[in-house]
Amino acid sequence: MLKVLFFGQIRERLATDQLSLDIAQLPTPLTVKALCEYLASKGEQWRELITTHSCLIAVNQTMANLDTPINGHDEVAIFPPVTGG
Amino acid sequence: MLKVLFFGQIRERLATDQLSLDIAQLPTPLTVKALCEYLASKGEQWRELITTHSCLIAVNQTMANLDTPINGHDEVAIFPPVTGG
Amino acid sequence: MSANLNLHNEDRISVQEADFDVAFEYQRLQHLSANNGAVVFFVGLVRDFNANQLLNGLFLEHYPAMTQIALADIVRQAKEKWSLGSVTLIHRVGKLAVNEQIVMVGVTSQHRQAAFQSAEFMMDYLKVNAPFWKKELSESGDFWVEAKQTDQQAANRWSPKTS
Amino acid sequence: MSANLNLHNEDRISVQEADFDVAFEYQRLQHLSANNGAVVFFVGLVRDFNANQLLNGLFLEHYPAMTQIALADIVRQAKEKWSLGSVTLIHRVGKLAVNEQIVMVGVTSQHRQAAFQSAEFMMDYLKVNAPFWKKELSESGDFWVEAKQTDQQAANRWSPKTS
Repeated sequence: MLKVLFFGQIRERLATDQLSLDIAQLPTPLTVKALCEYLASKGEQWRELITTHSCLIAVNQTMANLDTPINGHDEVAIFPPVTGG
Repeated sequence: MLKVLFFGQIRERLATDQLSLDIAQLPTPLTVKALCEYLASKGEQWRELITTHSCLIAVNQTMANLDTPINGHDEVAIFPPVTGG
Repeated sequence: MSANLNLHNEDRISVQEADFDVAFEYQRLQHLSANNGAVVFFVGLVRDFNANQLLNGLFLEHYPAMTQIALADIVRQAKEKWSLGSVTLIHRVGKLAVNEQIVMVGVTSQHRQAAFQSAEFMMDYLKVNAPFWKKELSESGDFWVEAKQTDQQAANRWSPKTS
Repeated sequence: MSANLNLHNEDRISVQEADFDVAFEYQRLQHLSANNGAVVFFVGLVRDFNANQLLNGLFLEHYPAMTQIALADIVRQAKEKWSLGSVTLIHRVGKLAVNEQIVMVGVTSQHRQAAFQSAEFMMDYLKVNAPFWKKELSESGDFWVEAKQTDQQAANRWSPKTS
């Protein structure tokens, strides 16, 4: 299963910290952009929060871009711009 | 009396840490440049060490330049480029 | 952890709830450092106000599986850019009160400019690349901190012009 | 001391033979600093070699009547250029062994860039403007350290282009 994690304000507003998705149900070839479009279709709040210009996305704990491919057992994380330090 | 102090390698090579000079015996008007020229005339080693392009000069504990005037009771210090820190 | 992190044993990276001891971390770097005359430390503290109001403290959320990897990558990049001795990078998570320590970077080098620049680089990169999120806690409620444009600009200073 | 040094009570400038305690100095700045989230420290240590040989240590000569004035002037200039909280500047004199602490600057600010830049500025200015002279002590003799062109260049970075 594909694991999708949410952090910070996105986690809080979606009231969701994690999804498990079957890659067979998702667009092919699966990229960060395609996954975000799929998630945005889940409802108004999802569409508002999962926009590729206001989220950061990591695939397997590494910062990704829109074209980064996603495989069936990857860990994808979607989060707002970071504010540590 | 005018006090002239020497530090670091200049102090060591002149074997002199301090001179007291009577301003009446010195050129008028007295500036840093005129004092250095007077000291350089005291001998070969003095001429070699007290050159205005390889010394720093402070008048009353403040960095001076060649034109800085010197008065009878000032404290002048002549030293090599600093190397602290 | 990635195989090519290129860290020495002397480097120390930690993500922790517990406070850290700057005195201990400094002494450790000093004693590793016979050959490195310059030591630079940065410590970030919880401030007692933001633009709008007095604060009671912060809550720091992070992405545990990624945080250590992101910090190690920042240290690796610093050691590629500058000739450094040892690096220490510690970031706290969880609930922090006003004036508590949040983050520290410590670095030794033979040259003070490398020590200063690499410490500043690591803080700038951490601010935009490490998965931490701050929530400010105040009497009137808890609010997620917005990312600052100036932090992105600070990080961009270190990138080659061509990228 | 000049009348217009513009130092706050919290600033601390010292020229001393005794060692200093970075842990104490850090805690002092931290506790003065509820409002200033950034603390930067630089410490300079005696290295164990120079370009040519192993060293036994250093001797630091200074111009006592001028040293404190020169350091206070450097702190004053830093506080004019940047918005800073408190500044600590300590420089040792006399005989120092390898790995001993020579100098430290500590600064607090609301902004990390101001803290980093002002600490680096103070070290750069101190290197070319404060009346200290280092003599390196080695088995083959004692040698005055030559001033470095790179230190003058580092200090010049901070001057307005017109000067």
